[in-house]
Amino acid sequence: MSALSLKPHLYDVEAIRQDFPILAREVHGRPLVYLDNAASAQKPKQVMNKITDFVTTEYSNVHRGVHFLSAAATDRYEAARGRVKTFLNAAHEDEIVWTRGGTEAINLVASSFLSPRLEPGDEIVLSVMEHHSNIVPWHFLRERQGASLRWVDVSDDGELDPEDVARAIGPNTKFVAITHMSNVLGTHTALKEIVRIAHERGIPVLADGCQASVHGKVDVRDLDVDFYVMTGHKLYGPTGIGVLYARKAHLKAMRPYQGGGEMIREVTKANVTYAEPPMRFEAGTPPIIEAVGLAAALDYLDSIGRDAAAAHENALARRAEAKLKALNGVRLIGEARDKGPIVSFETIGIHAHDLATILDREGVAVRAGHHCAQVLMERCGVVATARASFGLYNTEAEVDALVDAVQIARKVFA
Amino acid sequence: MSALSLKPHLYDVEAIRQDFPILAREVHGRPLVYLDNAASAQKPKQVMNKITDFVTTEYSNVHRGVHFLSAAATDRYEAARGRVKTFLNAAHEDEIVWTRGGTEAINLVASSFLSPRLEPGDEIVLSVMEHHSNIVPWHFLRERQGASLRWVDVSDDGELDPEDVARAIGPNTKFVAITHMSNVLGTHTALKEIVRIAHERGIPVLADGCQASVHGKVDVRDLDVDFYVMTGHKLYGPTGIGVLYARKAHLKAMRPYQGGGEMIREVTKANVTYAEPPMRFEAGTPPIIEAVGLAAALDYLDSIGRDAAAAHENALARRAEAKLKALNGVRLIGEARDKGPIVSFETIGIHAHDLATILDREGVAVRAGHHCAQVLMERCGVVATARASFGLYNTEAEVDALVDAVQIARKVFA
Amino acid sequence: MDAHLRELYQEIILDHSRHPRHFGTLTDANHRADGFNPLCGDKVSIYLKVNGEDRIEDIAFEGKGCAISVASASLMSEMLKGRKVDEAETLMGGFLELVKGGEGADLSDDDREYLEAMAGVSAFPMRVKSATLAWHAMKSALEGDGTAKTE
Amino acid sequence: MDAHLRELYQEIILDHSRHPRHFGTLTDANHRADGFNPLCGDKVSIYLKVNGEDRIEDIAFEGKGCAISVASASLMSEMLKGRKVDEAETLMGGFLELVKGGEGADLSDDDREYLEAMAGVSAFPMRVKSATLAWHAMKSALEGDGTAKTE
Ligand SMILES: Cc1ncc(COP(=O)(O)O)c(C=O)c1O
Ligand SMILES: Cc1ncc(COP(=O)(O)O)c(C=O)c1O
Repeated sequence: MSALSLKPHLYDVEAIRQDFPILAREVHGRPLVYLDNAASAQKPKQVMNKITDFVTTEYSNVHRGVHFLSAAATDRYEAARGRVKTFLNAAHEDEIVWTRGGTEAINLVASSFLSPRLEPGDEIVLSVMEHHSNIVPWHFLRERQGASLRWVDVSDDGELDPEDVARAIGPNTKFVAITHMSNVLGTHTALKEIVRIAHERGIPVLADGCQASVHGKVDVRDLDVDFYVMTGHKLYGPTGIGVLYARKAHLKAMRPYQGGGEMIREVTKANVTYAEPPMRFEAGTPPIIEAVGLAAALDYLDSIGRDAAAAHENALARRAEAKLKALNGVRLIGEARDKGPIVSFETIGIHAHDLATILDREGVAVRAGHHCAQVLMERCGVVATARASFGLYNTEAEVDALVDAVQIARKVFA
Repeated sequence: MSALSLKPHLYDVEAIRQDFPILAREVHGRPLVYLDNAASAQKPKQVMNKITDFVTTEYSNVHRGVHFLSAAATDRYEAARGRVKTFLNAAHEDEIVWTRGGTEAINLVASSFLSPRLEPGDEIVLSVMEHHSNIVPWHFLRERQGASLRWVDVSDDGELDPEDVARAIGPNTKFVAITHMSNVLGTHTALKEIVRIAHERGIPVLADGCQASVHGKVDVRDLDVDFYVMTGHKLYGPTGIGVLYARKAHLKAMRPYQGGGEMIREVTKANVTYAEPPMRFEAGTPPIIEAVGLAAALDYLDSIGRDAAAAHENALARRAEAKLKALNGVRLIGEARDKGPIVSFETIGIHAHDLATILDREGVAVRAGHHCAQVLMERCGVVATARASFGLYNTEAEVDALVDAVQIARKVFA
Repeated sequence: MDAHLRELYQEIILDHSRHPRHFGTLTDANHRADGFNPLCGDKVSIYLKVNGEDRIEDIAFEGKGCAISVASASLMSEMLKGRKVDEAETLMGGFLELVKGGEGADLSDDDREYLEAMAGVSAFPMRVKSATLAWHAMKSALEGDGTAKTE
Repeated sequence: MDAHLRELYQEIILDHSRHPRHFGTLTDANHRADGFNPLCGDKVSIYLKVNGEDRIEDIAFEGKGCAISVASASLMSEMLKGRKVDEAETLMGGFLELVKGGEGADLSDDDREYLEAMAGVSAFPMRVKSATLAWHAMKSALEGDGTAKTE
């Protein structure tokens, strides 16, 4: 037990790190400093233990079975849905649809909600800082149905003005798709205000919460958002699972997404009728083990405290920013006032890939590239950035290791 | 060590059972007799250990990263693809597309291959014994694009005559979708012959291998099939993952399925270009952990021996059939000559759900219902059947427990 | 055979499932609804003749299903025949409570005793839907506006 | 700093990346191709002037990328200028071998020595694509039919 654990107000990061065995490993002979959390988070023992326990004692396919294991697995699986409902403060469990990830959730909305409502020339409003997963599904509707995309710019600091969303919405606007937090700039958007503006004009809003949901509480009812998207693997949970929250009325009005078992009411040679939501959108065997694992991850996150974790992560990010800025020739990309624990930067004269390679040799894992945000790269006039992103298990010492490694890179390229 | 392990030729089922901790559990005070393998298989320790090991030492997001863990995870993930390629004897790794399950794989083909090629009135040939996952995606094309479905009947024994496929194919036929093994009747179809017949007429064939791939070797090149589908959780692997095998030429000609990260080449405000297969069809973060787990499951299956396992399972199924038939008032549903380890039956005067409930109290887990095959239920003139399906860990004693439990049910309803 | 099972498949249930009361259709029904359980394929159709005083004058059902669902429909038909519509709704509430393991406190002693034959289902959560299928259909039939669902 | 890294970012690589040779375009190019690495966004364009005797008379490249990809393009341009097309293909084969940890047995001693500056990449599998980008573009340029990709 570390001394810190005697002080209950303090965030005991050393104790937390014990939950993540991978953090104890070395890379190239150096202690691993994992700062690639925005790409994917590591998994605590609690999640892996819950998964193994489930598989070892209660696993079966769900829903259709009469037998004991099927009932037990169905209970665990549906309880996981209830867990997500609570996590997002949704009104009903059947507003929670399981998907295979954040990307599928957005595609589902594009295809089952928007596509059937769309006429050529209709417009979709989105921001230049969206992740490809919140761009390409809308490009599909442009390619296939003649929709047009209206882009909301961000300021040089990376801020998104809700009034710019208001200005982008015109008479042909049918949908707004906007991130709740940029995976490159770290910007938190004023989602509640954006939703208010869009709803005043009668336009539904999808929020990409793949990053925001990891760093602080989300209340979909308070936000009043129509669709909210999360992805399991960034939430310290398994890969292969994501979440679409959607208002009941929308789900009821949406056509099925994939066809298969579970999502039907009755199938004949001539015809097919469909189940009620959420099952209508969950064709085939769902990610049963992953749902149980994700529920354990949400339990874990809440046991740490989402606000406490976010405060810790943000403090690390602000420290990193201050130290990086103090170096000559480092430029931060994204300096919004309301910013999460994501720090993108450019090192003048060193390409992000070279930087990341040198950092890696020091044990420091950062991401380098376009971060699936080429439209934003274009806007910022860069090809690639280096990105350090913080999770609930990172430490001040790791921030310092990052900064030291950047200095080593600068020496290599001096 | 059991005495059996001294005789290397024998299939050491007791040793195998040690790999599946759940099989040692009790249900309602009785030893679990798990005969619901066609719905989903239990997972061996080897798979769970590999998953935990991967998460504990090498986990990260894949593909886009420069750092050590990202490289390690990418290697493991792509090696899993190679493992599937070998499992199916495909020619190239990039003919293997990861999906979230068998259902998604079929939807992908319906949507990205067939849909863009389809004119109203075009026909899709399928059999009456397809699973809903190989029916509903084609019903979508009927509903949305005016395709029509042509149904190939089966004989009263549950056999499918390839000549009937030939007869169903007409000048407007664009596609054949057929199971490689029925999940209700256990029938193995003469897939190679069906493919030959279809190809003679220039028609591509999708085979639903969700069941067949679990019970014996599959060689997609020998079968000469265009598309082949598997699902991870039935193969003793994780949920949340499936496989689409497709010929390279088809994949190259197919449009993207979901939009998002990884599947693009370049995204701008005005336009988007797409990556080469298989990545074109793998939008977003893929099922990384599940792929590693599935590869471990395939290793496990091959370590037992696919043919040895199938022989063992089939022997159990034939024993069950003989014993059930010997009881008065039990009717087998599905008596094809070439049949796998799936035994559907009806107990005269006892509805399948009542039977399954009573069996469950005896510890015996069977499935009761329409098995996502309502068209087949209609054809067989039943609402539901009971289904016992065998896996590589089942035993003769378990067959006898099933038969004893059926007799108890008959006493309840006497 | 264990006690739960004996309670579930008690003689009265088996009897109703083998010899369902009011099985068939009503030619002069003025309310009708179909129930369907997509998970197991069970089906039931309910026919009601409700008179001007909101009393269920006659009732019939037909369908295919397991012993639990047929017995439940048969028991229901016996209970509801001759009752007022609002009584039927109270009975349904009490029934739903019982099959989920509750007390059915709103039921009269006689009704509770009668319905208790079905209470064994509460130990079988996966079978509760079988037991409730006919009752839900009855509710739809009563709530129908008397035109769309009337024959 | 570890030995692998020192080998990767050795002086000659850094020098080529800072002062790439033949950087720019060729107005009289008759072969041209673009290379793009969608994973990192690196881009390169290759311009070649191939004369009637199949000799690469002139070469230029431009683009954006990391030190490895720029240095690799620059080294390539130095090597290929004045070579015959079939020699260029042999060099490419040898280069690909070297960066994947092979011997480059088909290379002449001089060529191998020259290209060995890039061999450090072999310890960095995630960076091999950076090193090969320009070479693949060069290959496309040479294989182009001289019309579609010609300016
Ligand atoms: C902001 C944002 N949206 C969407 C996604 C897509 O999530 P996934 O790749 O898990 O589908 C990501 C992460 O990759 C993201 O950062
Ligand atoms: C024959 C057959 N096809 C397709 C499927 C669908 O597989 P999944 O539910 O894993 O998507 C199944 C199993 O449910 C099946 O048995």
